[in-house]
Amino acid sequence: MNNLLTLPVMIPLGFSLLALLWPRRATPVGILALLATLLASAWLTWRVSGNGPMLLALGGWEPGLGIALYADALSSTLLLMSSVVALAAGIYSTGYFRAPGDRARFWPLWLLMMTALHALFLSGDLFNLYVTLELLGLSAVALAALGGKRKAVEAALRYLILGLLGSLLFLAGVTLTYAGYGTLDLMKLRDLLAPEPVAWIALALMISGLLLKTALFPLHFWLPPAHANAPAPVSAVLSALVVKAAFYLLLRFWLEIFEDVVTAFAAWLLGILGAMAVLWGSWRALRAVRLKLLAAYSTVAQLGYLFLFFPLLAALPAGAARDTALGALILMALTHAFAKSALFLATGVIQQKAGHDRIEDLGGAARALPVTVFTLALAGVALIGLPPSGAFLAKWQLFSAAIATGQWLWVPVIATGSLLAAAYVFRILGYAFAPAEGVTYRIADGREELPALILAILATLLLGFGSVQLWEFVTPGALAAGEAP
Amino acid sequence: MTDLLGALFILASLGFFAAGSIGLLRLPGVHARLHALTKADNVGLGLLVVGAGLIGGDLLLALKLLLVWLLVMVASAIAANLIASHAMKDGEES
Amino acid sequence: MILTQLIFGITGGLLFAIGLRSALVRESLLARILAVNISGAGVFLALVAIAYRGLEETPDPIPHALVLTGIVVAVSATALALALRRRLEEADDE
Amino acid sequence: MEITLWHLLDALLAILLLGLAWSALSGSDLRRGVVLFMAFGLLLSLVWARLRAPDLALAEAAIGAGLSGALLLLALRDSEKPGNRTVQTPPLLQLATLLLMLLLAASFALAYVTAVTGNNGDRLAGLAFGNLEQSGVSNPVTAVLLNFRAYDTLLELAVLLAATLGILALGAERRPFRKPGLLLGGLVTWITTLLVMVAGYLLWAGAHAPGGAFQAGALLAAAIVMLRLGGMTSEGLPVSRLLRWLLAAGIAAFMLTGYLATFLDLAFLQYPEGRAGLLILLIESAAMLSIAFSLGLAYLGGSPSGWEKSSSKGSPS
Repeated sequence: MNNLLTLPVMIPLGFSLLALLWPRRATPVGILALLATLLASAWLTWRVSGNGPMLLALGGWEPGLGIALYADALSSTLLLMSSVVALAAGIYSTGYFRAPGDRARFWPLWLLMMTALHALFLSGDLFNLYVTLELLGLSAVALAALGGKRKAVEAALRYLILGLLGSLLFLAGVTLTYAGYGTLDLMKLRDLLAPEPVAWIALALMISGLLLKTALFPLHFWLPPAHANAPAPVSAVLSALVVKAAFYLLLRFWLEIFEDVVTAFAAWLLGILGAMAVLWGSWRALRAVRLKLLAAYSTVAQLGYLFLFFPLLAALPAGAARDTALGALILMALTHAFAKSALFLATGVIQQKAGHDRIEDLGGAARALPVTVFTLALAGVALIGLPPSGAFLAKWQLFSAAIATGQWLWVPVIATGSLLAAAYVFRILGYAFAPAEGVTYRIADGREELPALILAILATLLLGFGSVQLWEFVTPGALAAGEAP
Repeated sequence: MTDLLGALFILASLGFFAAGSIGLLRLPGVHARLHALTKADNVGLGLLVVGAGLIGGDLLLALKLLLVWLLVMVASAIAANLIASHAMKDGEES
Repeated sequence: MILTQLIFGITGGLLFAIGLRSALVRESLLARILAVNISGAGVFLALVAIAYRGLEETPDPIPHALVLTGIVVAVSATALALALRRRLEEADDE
Repeated sequence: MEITLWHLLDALLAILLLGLAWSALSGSDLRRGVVLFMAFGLLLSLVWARLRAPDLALAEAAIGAGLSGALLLLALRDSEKPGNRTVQTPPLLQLATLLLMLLLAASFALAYVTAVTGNNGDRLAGLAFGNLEQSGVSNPVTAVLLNFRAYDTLLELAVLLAATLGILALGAERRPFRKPGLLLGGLVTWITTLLVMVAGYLLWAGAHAPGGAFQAGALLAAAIVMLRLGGMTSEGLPVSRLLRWLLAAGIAAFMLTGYLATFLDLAFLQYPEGRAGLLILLIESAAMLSIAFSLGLAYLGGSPSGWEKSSSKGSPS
């Protein structure tokens, strides 16, 4: 029995109830929950790497009538990623939210969001995915509105409405799929789907819903205000994990479930939108006045890179080259998750210590907050894609795949995007290292500065040097091609 | 036989509902509209309940329908009262 | 039989599209919340119409259960949206 | 295909639905829009009855039209600041969105018609009815919700909890209404009692007839709304600590039963043989309470007085 597969979902859910019931103990309960979730995810990843994909038919009903949980290399990798980021941001939050009331409000919602993320990564059922998307959306909105500042609430409300529309588009696709194929189980659907109008339109609806949630250009307009006005730990997770969750579904649908349905033309369309996202997002990030806004626009750009892989994957024949490109895509997504959460947390530290996050007034920050500025620099290395970060390897593969398939169009896009990224990162560092008068040394709080630093190190060093292991784990079984576990 | 009788009751109820709705749309003033709506609709509902009960031909069902009728009566009476007294106050102010 | 499914399925599609458009173009937040609800109702309608299998046969219970879940999710989202909107109208910190 | 009177009724209902939706969304008068939306919800409930989905008809009347309507009517009191309005959408863009809308509806309809006519119509129904006897209940919708797809319902309770916590985090409840007159006060008293009774009946009936935890929970929430309309502050709501337990009850019951199965060497959320009916009733009772108080809190629009007391020792939020 694979009942342990439920743990990454049920631990945060159960502990969120405990945090609700014992509001004064919310922080220890929350940290304990995140630690336990991390352990469960690590165990799951280890099991999957040893024994291959795992399946659990909930309630003992055959998948189709019942709901199946399913874990393979891709989902367990993302599970591990989200557990690490959530733990780091959670530890950071204990310094960020100091009033007991704030903590009591924060923790149950935070754990509910973890529940949603992990339920989404493990779900093997189309309608169940809709429910997890809604849980993710609602808990993320509630978290983004914490603090109750007018701007944050307004952004949260717009985020909520667009998120609901995205979910509805997804649900419309689910409806059509059920009408045409009579099942909701992903593995069953994979065998049933055929390239015909019902599948095309259903897929188009679901993909558009997910694109809205992933904030692909030109559907990105809601992201910068929502991410830039939320509390710092929440921004970190919104940028690092929440948009990635929708992207994960997109990837799984595109490459696995609807593999026979997608067309090269659609892949090109996604690639072109991705290219525009890279250029537009990087440009706006360069022009941003506030550090958090910069980070948010940089998310738009970084997500764009992920979409450049779609036309390449469509052109590459199945085999080693395609596997390598796929591995690069996952490496890119992971690196961005760690680097961007580090960037948001470091920004949060600066915002709290300095009282603002205006880039031009960062002077003296390097002297006052050396660890945090170092974190910014490390995260910047990963965002630009310099060695030894994981993004460097990923971009390198992106380049070579673009050249190998003759899709030269992407080469200047990647180059320009990287140059712009370098420009905005060095712009921050330039101001941060500028001398300023009256700067006093401040002993910053370890629980605030260290989580960000660790995330940045993960992004630049571990994912860079450990990429071979990741590659070997993820690519052969990433999309397990429907092997029954 | 009871079916036919039930159908007649339901047809009659339709007349009352129609009259009530037309009254709501055409009569001037809140009070007149309320008057038309509550009176006609309650009678209409009563006839409908009797008709449906006859067609259903089940005592338990008939009792349930009766309960529905009573509840709607109470609710509409109180709602009408509230609307009327509100309208009275507004009327005095303006 | 199938005609009933088609009538409500297509109606559902239209409601879905009408709601989606209003939710994107309307300025008023309350109107957008209404629009999201109507759009959702459209999808639910299409889903329930799939389940209908004629007057004699019991309908497929799966879509019914899905829509029941959907209705609760929709009211949760509506409640949160309205609370945010209220907070927005009250907050005056900028 | 023969066109019968039923199909004419269907067409009439469809046209009414579309007309109501269109007029609810097209006017600029929000009050009108909300009232028309409530009418839309009631009509939809009729459509559910027509499509032989009585569980949904009940839920829609209680939640979709009832509670959502009450929430929306209440929201009309919060005027929207006209200050941050952007410029009118240019006519060309309006036309473009209209065309997009038609395209969306047309492609949905195309796929829908193809899918429905190309399928034999059985889908999962045969499987569900085939396993109904083992599910512990005889109402197939309850069987799906609480047994076959119980995991969905568990997560759905989590969605409700997330929304409730989000609302609670936004600040204090709305100010209560002024004290009502004698007539309304009397109505409130005895209708609340009646609502509680009917909720209990629906909960019990859900095992074999239309009804269940959601409809019952919505009715209990309606009782809270009635008390609120009767001008009572946080009335009908227990103290903070108990309220927290009530909010957690549904999910907790689900999880405990879920892991109970693990100790019996069954799959998560699998009920031991012969005990399904009882366990489902237990879970539903807990879920009903959670749903009722979540929706009731949603109507208050914020945290009731005393909510924060147990989280911070008197420090202001």
